[in-house]
Amino acid sequence: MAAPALERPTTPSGTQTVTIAKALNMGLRASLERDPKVLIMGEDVGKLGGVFRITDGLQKDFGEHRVLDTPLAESGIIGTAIGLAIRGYRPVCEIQFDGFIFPGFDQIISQLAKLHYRSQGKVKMPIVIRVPYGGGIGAVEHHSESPESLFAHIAGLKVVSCSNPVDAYWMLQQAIECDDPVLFFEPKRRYYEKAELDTSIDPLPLLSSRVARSGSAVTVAAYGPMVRTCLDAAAAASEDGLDLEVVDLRALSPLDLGPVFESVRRTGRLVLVSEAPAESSVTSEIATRVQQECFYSLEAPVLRATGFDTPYPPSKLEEGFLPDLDRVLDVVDRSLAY
Amino acid sequence: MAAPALERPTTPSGTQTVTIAKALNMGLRASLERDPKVLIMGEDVGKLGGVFRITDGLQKDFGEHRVLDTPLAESGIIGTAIGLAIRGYRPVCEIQFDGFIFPGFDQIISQLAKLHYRSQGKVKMPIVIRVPYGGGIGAVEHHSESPESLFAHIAGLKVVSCSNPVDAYWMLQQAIECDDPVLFFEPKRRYYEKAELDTSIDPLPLLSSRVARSGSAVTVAAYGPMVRTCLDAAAAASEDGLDLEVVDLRALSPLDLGPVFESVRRTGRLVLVSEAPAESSVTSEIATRVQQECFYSLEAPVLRATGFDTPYPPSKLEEGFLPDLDRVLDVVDRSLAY
Amino acid sequence: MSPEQWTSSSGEPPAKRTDLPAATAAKPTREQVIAGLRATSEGGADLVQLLTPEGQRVQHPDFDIDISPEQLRDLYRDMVLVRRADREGNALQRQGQLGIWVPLLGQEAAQIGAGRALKPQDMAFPSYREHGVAWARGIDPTELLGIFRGTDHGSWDPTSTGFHLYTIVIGNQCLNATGYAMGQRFDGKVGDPDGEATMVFFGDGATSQGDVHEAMVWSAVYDSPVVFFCQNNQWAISEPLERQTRVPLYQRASGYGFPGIRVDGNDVLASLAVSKWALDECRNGNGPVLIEAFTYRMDAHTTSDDPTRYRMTDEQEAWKLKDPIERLRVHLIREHAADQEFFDSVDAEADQLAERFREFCFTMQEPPPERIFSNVYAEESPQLAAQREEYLSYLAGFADETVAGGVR
Amino acid sequence: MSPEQWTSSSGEPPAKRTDLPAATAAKPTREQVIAGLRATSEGGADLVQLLTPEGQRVQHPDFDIDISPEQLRDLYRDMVLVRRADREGNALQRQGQLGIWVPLLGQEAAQIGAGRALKPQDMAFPSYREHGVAWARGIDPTELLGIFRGTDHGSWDPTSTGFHLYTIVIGNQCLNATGYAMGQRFDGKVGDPDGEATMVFFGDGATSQGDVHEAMVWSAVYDSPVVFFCQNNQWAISEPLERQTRVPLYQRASGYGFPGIRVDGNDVLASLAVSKWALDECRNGNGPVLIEAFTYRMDAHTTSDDPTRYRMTDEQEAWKLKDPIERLRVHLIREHAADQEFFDSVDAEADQLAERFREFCFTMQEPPPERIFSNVYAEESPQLAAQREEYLSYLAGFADETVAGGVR
Ligand SMILES: Cc1ncc(C[n+]2csc(CCOP(=O)(O)OP(=O)(O)O)c2C)c(N)n1
Ligand SMILES: Cc1ncc(C[n+]2csc(CCOP(=O)(O)OP(=O)(O)O)c2C)c(N)n1
Ligand SMILES: [Mg+2]
Ligand SMILES: [Mg+2]
Repeated sequence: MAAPALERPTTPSGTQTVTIAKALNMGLRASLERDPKVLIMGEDVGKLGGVFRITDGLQKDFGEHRVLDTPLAESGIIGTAIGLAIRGYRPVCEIQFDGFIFPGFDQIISQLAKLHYRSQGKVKMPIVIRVPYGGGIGAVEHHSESPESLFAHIAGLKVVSCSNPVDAYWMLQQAIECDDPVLFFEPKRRYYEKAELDTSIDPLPLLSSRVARSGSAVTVAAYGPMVRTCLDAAAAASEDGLDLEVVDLRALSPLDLGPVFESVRRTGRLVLVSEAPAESSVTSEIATRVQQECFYSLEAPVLRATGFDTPYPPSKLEEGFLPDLDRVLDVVDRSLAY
Repeated sequence: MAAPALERPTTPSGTQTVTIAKALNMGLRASLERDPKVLIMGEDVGKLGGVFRITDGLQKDFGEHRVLDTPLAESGIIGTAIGLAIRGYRPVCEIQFDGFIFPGFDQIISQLAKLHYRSQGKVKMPIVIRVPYGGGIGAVEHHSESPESLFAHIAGLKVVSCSNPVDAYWMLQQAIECDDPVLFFEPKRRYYEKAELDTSIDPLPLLSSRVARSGSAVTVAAYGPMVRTCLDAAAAASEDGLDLEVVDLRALSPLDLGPVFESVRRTGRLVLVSEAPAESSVTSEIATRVQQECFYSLEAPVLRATGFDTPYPPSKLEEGFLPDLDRVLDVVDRSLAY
Repeated sequence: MSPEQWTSSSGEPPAKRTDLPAATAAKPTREQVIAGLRATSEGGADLVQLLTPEGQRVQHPDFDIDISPEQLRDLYRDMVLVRRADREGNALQRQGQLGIWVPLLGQEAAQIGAGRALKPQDMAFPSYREHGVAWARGIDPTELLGIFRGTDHGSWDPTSTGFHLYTIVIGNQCLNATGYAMGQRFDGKVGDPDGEATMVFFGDGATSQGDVHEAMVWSAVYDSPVVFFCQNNQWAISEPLERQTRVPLYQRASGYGFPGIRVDGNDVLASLAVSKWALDECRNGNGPVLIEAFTYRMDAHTTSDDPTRYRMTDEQEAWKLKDPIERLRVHLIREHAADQEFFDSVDAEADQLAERFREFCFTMQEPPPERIFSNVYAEESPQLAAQREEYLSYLAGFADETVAGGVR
Repeated sequence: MSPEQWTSSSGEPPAKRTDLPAATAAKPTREQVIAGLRATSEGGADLVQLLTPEGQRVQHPDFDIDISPEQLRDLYRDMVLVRRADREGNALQRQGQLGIWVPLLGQEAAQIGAGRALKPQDMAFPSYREHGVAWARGIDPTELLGIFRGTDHGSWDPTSTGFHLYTIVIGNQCLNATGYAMGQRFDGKVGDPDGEATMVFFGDGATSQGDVHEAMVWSAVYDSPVVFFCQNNQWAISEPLERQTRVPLYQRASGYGFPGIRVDGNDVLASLAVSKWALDECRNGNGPVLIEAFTYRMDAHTTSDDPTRYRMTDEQEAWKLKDPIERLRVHLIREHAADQEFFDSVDAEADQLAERFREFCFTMQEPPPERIFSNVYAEESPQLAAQREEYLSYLAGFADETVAGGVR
């Protein structure tokens, strides 16, 4: 799977320190510049620049006809984006918060995911749905959900999540260039974490996972906001002399499990980490595939550290609900105990 | 977990041969008689008796105020049912076909699943959503979907599926008596399969799985329409001298995996069967839990025979898409090959 | 608890308070609602009609149309051919050749009028019953067969035909059409008489769906050149119109701030005239517009449906007198615009179409199994490629098998 | 491609065709739409007002109200206390005591008018900004704190208070309210002046959501006793009203066949009068009714919002002149219905409330960790019980630990 050939953006190149939020903004800007068919649509994405300011300045620079403040209706956002895509546009929809994607669910499942299939390839759906997701920000209800597994279950959708500024910048542009619908999950609690972004280095393909930290004792795989947590856990463990390998999954559907299989064949142990509840989820799928592919390599069952099978709790309780460094290491210990 | 004490219905008792469709109709009738707060709502459920005639005769006998033909809007059906439940009613909603539950998804996820939790138990949601689901009936698009995994992932919902007339009759009444929201998946392609129903025998608890056929070689677990397929496969296999154990899962969330664990500890092998695509699904969850709980008993990885990770195909292709006796046995063979 | 407690006000209606604004008088009784919606099968005072059920041409102060005898004959031909294909579809289903058929019987005038008002540059988004619109867009009826036989989901190219695929999930297409129309506007194709427009088709039942509302909100806010063409055929499967609304559907438009017009959907001239006008309004940048075509579903909802369970045949009989084809036929005769030879030639053409349609159906190829996996994505995933290969080699295993009648 | 191509018609508007019905004239320009919706910050000719911004009592031909000086003073007190709690909420957020606060500033009259029109037997379904309605339903402001501090999702009992939990997903509550109101009707509680009614609160932005439409369709079809109370505070976060509609929102009702009324939302008397009338209509079986309360969000959308990015302060200044509390205060003085002592006592009461409110916030208990697992189901699952036990014993492990500062 080759990385799509993205023209180099005309906007800032070279190395700079940016946040995930800024990298997403830069990625959107580069896409708007590269292709006049790219549109941004959503609630408050215009003058306000989105509630997280990811679209900051874009309406001012590209105009109201490229960056659209839409009526307050998510089915409307997705449903009209589909029509615009049929017309040849490449809409990038912002869903304000994870919990508000559900009014648009029907258009996503019934039309967006299926149109390419049912038209036998005659109708393409190059639509990106950006979803700031996950908890840890002390928010009220419906603002901390992790619904990615629902979309991973649906054929015809591609589901990805970035965990750092470099991926944020590249994966978003790649998603926009992709001719398939992409659900793009952004770890909102990490929006303001920084890293070096060198726009001159070739990106990985969109639908690929990568080893974020090499190690030999236990494989830990995560995505989005939990990658940072796992890297922190690995750093802490290494002080105890325990060498964890961390895989950043990046693609949640279709999954790219090659690096996970390869890692598990070396370590014999896998711990999966997600904010989302475990039940019938992406982590269930990975565990299932790993026990199939690495049956003879596993020295312990695949274990998970995830949100509990409850609704997202009031925010004063979220620290307990969300896996943290300690819970990850606790499950690592349990894996090692086999 | 005790079976809720259902009063014996005043309608037909004793043993009779009925179809699943008839058993559901009898179950609804018994519930309407038992509790004046039970309402039936949906599109065409009144005079027509539903497109599958599951509600046949009920409006005539219980009146328009108990069996409501609703406007054509699924969010409306679920959303008003929630209001009626707050008012003390126990609505039983019919979704006409699996593919049409998505316009109601937001109300299910955002309100129905969460109200008991967010009100700290002050607001109960005794709502049943009946969904005729699955393929094999030669239907057009959106009429053959298996969306159960989406609901199994959501905390606060209970998800069950019946596979035979006896369960259809009892599980539906138990679901209606349950104070939690229940997604009730009905295997529409099996609606007209018959069995003996003895209404005087005590039912199993709603949220329990059961061994449908004892065996020793490989455990095969399925639910809904695939139970029949697996039983047929087991019968065929036994002619070849292969003794399969078949578990009817019945409860998809929360799962009741005790009987599966127990079985796998004996057979060392598990094959999971569903019409639904495998990715991030209920079968993924079961495989994950089984490899955890039965790690040292498994002689082969947990394998699956499921619909492919594609949209549901045009019906002339559904025979290939849906697992059948041959595909189940093929996967059983692969399990035995380990 | 008696049904009256909620189906109509209990007992005497409360005395009308005279100190209240007239507009907010006590709600109508259920009977009044039904009467207002349907009992006048004429569609009420606001109905736009150019051809009476007796085939008489009448004038309308706002909507009229200049039309040549030749055009009239073409419209007649369209309707006869479309009806014939429809009847063959029904018959093929009865013969087990199709899994299901969705009849348009009775709605020919609404659909042909609307379809013929469309220009090549326009786009149409159908629901699932728009065989007449498909015809007008140049899609051969045989291209519909795959959907109902289960070989595909529609074989035409939506882009080149200007006719989107059928949409079954009620209401979805209204938003898709609105987005497409937004694109027409963004492309600068709106604002002059040669501009582009979009027309979207949906039923009376569909008007209850949230998506249809959102489409109306969006199209009003973005001045989208979209004509909402609602075929009110009085029934949503078994549910009569009063399960969806208290007031005639065209009135919905006033709540969104754009025009709503009720047209006689069994009058092909009126349907054509109003559709043309509405599309031109959209071209000129004055969209959106809502059209309610007041018509009747003369057959079952689909071949799986049994309408005798929920409606009276006398209703159907009354509507037969308003048959869209018959009224144009009478008109053509009355105006000496067509002779017997013409009618015979159309019938002969219908016979040919029917034969070709049936023949096509009988010889349709089954799709190959690998099609299950085709076009899930524009850029295929390795996971799916692997599933396909595995499945095909599994199938190949059967071909190799020599044991006959065995389970495996 | 210029923005004009879609935000307004390009160049000159097309010459108006004189042969077209008047109702379907060329669409208004964007400027005309905005003017019609907002430029008259008076709300337009149809606005129901009983108290001018200058505190002068005016008569309305259809809606009026008899009210005693004492009741007037009570309404004043309500508004002052509610505003004070609201301001304290804002301050507590700034001090880090709350995660977020959703201010009602400016909407006191709309909410107190509506809330005081409700009778004990009625039910109200709020959105998330209805602190004033909560107050009128007897819910102590401290009960709101848990939501914004993150300890719970609202601690009151919806059933006994007749006030449902706050609903954040825009529009959802409108359907829930409609269902509840259907239940009131099914229970035989509708049809006489002492009957029951339901009122549901939502914003101008919410009107675009499909759920709100479906609620209006359903309530019309089922004659549900529900008052749709839309607070049009001119903004949906950063989006002005013209992103949601072309026409005033109260006009939506006409498309559904029930009354829609625009009331001055900064006039507590008008809000009370119109709400009472609408609720009585519902009680009597003449529901539903839509009320658009024309008001203004004087503060940010929430404490996380920065309105300087999208709106001008002069707009806010203009609305200050219509302050709901100030106009009633002036009226009370003008009518000699209250003296300084009264105003002082209300202020003192507000100070006490503020102190109690703050005190309560400072001493709020954190919920225990097991609460994560409580009440997921009415009948708990063994799976969840196991997760809870496992988690609690995991936590207990930390308590046992003696190593300080270690990772584990
Ligand atoms: C979202 C959704 N719900 C339910 C259905 C099942 N269904 C198919 S057609 C139909 C009735 C549609 O009535 P109407 O909109 O009046 O169109 P008509 O069939 O009369 O042309 C229903 C309920 C569906 N296709 N989609
Ligand atoms: C379905 C959904 N989409 C988006 C949001 C995010 N959101 C919260 S409030 C709001 C604006 C609501 O505006 P309006 O309805 O006018 O009410 P107001 O806040 O002005 O009272 C938005 C977009 C949400 N809560 N729910
Ligand atoms: Mg219809
Ligand atoms: Mg607002």
